[in-house]
Amino acid sequence: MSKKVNKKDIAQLLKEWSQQFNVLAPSRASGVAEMTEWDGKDTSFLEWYRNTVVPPKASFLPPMEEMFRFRKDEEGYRIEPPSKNGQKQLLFGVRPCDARAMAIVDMTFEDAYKDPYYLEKRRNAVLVGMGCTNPCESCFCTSMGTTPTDSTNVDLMLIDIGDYFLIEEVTAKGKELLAKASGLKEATKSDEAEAEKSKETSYNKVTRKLDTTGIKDRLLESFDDEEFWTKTAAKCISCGICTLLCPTCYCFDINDEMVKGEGARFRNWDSCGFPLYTKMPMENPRSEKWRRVRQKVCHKYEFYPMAFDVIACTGCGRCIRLCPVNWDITQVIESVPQKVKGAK
Amino acid sequence: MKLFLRLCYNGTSFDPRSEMSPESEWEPKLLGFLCRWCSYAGADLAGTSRKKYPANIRIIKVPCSGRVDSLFILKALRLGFDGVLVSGCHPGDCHYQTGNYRARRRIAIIKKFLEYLGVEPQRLQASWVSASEGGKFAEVVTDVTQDLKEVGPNQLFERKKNGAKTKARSEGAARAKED
Amino acid sequence: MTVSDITKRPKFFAKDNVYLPHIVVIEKIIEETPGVRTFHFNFKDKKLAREFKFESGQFAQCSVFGVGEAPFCISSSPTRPDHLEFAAQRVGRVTNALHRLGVGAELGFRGPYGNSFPLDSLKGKNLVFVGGGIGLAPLRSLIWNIIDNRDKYNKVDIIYGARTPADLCFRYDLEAWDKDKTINMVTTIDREAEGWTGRVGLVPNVLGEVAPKAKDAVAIVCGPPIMIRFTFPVLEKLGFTPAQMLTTLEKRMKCGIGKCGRCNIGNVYVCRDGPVFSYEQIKNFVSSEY
Amino acid sequence: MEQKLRQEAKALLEQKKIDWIIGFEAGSLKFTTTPLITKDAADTERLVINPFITNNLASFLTEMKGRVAIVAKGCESRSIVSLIQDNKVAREDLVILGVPCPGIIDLAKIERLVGKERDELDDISRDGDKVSVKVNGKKKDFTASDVLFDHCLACELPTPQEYDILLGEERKPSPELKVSGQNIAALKELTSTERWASWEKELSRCIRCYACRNVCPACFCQRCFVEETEPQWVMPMPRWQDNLIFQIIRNIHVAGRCTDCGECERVCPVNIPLRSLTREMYDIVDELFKFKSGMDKDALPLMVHYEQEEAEDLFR
Repeated sequence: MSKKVNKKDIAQLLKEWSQQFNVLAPSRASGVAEMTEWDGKDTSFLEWYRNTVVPPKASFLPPMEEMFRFRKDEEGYRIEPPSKNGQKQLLFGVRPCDARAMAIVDMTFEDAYKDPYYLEKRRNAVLVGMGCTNPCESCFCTSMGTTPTDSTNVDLMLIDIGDYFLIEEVTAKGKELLAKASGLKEATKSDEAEAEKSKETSYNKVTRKLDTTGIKDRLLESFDDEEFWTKTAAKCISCGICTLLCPTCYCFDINDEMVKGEGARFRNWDSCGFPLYTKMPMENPRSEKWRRVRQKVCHKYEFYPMAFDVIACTGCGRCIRLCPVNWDITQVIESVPQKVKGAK
Repeated sequence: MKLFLRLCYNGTSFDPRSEMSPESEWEPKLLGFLCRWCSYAGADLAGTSRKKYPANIRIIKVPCSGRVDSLFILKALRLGFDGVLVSGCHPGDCHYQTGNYRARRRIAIIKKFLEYLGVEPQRLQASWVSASEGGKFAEVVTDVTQDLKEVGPNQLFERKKNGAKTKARSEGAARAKED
Repeated sequence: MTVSDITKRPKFFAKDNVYLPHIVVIEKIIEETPGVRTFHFNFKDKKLAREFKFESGQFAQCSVFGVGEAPFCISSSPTRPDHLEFAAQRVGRVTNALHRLGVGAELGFRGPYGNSFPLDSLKGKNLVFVGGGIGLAPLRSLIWNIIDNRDKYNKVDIIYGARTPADLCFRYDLEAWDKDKTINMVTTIDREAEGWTGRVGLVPNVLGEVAPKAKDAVAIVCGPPIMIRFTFPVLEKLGFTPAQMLTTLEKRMKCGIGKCGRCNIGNVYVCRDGPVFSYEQIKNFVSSEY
Repeated sequence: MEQKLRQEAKALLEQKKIDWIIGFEAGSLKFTTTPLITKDAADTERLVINPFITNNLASFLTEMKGRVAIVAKGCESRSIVSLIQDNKVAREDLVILGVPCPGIIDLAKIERLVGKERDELDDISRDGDKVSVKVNGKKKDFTASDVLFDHCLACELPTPQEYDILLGEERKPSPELKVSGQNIAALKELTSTERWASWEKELSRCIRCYACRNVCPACFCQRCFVEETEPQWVMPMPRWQDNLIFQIIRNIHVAGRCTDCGECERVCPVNIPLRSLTREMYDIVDELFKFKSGMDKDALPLMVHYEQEEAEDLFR
């Protein structure tokens, strides 16, 4: 029988977990909604939290991360690999769309060459999901193969049933977490019925729809339709918001810095929206704005499906609500021409 | 200029303080951009006429005070210099006619803006020193060094570790490569 | 390019972290042209030097510590493992820093990455190498590889051109290949220059004049993108099918292993699925941005 | 006013007087508008003017070719004039459709006042100085000065000076500098180390998305100093030191060009109060050199002109 926890006992639950884990919870203390270290008592996020501005990917692929240090002494350079601190993290309140996004990004970082930094943090992390009760107007997760209460990519899933959360165990890590937790009650049949009802209402609250059938081939056919892409990219100012803050975007840049013979190599977020992204000394294949906007759309809705046959977008809506010019990916996808033409 | 650009080339930031042995009392590090027609000649004159002025200043010869870009000033503060002095010809006798007028507007804006941001005003100073004012140059450098001593070391850009303003090993501790 | 094919490539990581470079020491620097230098280097750790294996056409990320990393194709041949070479044109932040280094300086070296020239499918074929400027560097590795197993291949034509005589790279190789009777070496420069007695003309035109036979031949092209775009049609006119034309593409690369996302042409990553592609693959690319 | 705009735009396009029209159309979310850049006259039906036309359209001008008609609020027209002063745009290529602007509603302020997020509000309507917000049935009224953007409250030119067609009657400026300058005043009370520490805290959130630079009409460099690698003035990693230097230099570069349109603060995804920087620079330039950006098309740009006697007290 699944368990349930009273909303008032969440602080107690988090305190217990913070003995073992470094607990991260949504907070606005820093001035923007993001996952930060839980300060031990604040559970106000249960009221205001809809989704963070900075996605949880920032805990696994930080905006800036030191890859390794190097030191120059008499016999030349020595490289100090990063210390494996094995810092166990617990992300509390991860939304299903972000959890699914991380599963999508994992595919790239595990494919062929394993990325040690990202995967180590992912393995050392436990995700405690929280179902959405109040989806935003810009959310369209129901059209992207997930639901506001989908528990497939998290270890534990909390479904809001009035003043309790119904806890669904999903993975062994989740089970183990629950075993040690105190203050949990057995969930009754009516609780589970209530949970189903609450899942239903959340599902229907997502108003924005997007039809992505055959989008891969439509994009394939209209790839060279410069006129369409110039019109789509006309109002874009090629800033980095819709890519840096997108949970399924993982592009990064590598930079070095050296200070008096000692330095480090850093990895930091990068965006295909920036012209410098593909700039080579002799030429830049994507210097025009429409090519960059085309790359941004096609990577998620055409190239990723070609490589891992999943659309690299989970409908979290951040790129719609945070865009300075309200460039809307759902409008763009719907407006991709339906040319019925032989493949190129 | 070459040394300064070399420092910027590989993005290093350096902390001039650690150049001296820790026991000796802290000495401010001042970077001077001197216009080669007037102030640099003035500095030269100060030297030849044995005028005493503190050795804290590192001088970079620039064609005109108008050449000093806001990036130079911010990069110098970022590299760890405690103060920046920009010195050029008196308004009116600039070799390029309007160089120092433009410099005056630019430096006035930068000074006011940095003051608003929280940088101690003494960190960026500017002066008009003509080729014949050796004495004035020595006096300016002494006054500026005295100001910087009162203001203390430049901890503006140091990385804070767990609250305390400590110098991170890889971040701030570097000696200027004197080549 | 299926992922499984990639896992078969030799991996050469330090402490199971694909991003950690090994330390290499520059042994010799040859000034090819005012802007291009060839660096002979070897692993500082002798054990690594013995174990390191790569194939012609693969590249590596070489880093100048404190400045950055840049991809360079390994231009020495696997058949001569005593040292490794790459050529760098002075065009950007890392290459400028590289050109400031002297012999004995230490670099970071991460690789080998990318696929390689399909040696076994070249066996028994006539080979036509078309190189432009510093584009000869990747071809050079393959050419010396073939010369060391000369009997497995038939005719070899090398057509190499540069803007001016001073821009001709690897002159010592050009002379060596010219003396080699089994190689038809053609060197050209774009425009007339005094003191130049050899051929004059753009590489694609000279290729048209040399007109190598297309029958069971393979053309390997490498040079500035503009030259590649003009060479393919000439080869097609000579009867080469797209499958018989190979090239190595150049993109901005940071990770070299298909993670950082910037070297893509459509759904293909040049660093992981390339850099060697056949013109047939290039024609089927989703995007024409190569 | 909207009807007049649509007719004018359609007429201009059909008579081939212009190649492009830049204006606003309804956005895909509630209470938002999005820039409309189009060539064909049919789209002019979608042009709107409402209290949510937030973007500064002048930033698109530097990349447009041909003759362009542009809808311009007060701050936009000043940005256009400043671009003309810098010879980035030719006045004869432009047809400016002036919009006397009553001030734009700041949804973030309404969210703070009402406690609900913008997509949970049912309706926001404004007549004159009263703004009423309907939230699940209940109606709440606010005065304009509670909900307008800070920069709109401090607006000195609601009606464009430089226009070809004015789409409404003139509006007199009534700046409420005290209300709009609260953040800056609060900062000025702190000591210098506290102020610097507050900037350190704010800028440590920055993720270097460069939206503040790309949305700004005054930032029109081909290659920004931040993208310079030889020499590397500022490291591209989002570290608070480099983020702060980026903002300082950006503000110094746009001094005399920034018309306080407040876009940089509005678009920042991590809510950094950037207008506290740009507005202060705007005031410094006004105080030191009596220069107001984008007011007079024929005036010399700030940094090109100089006076015999000015700012002498700052020099030894």
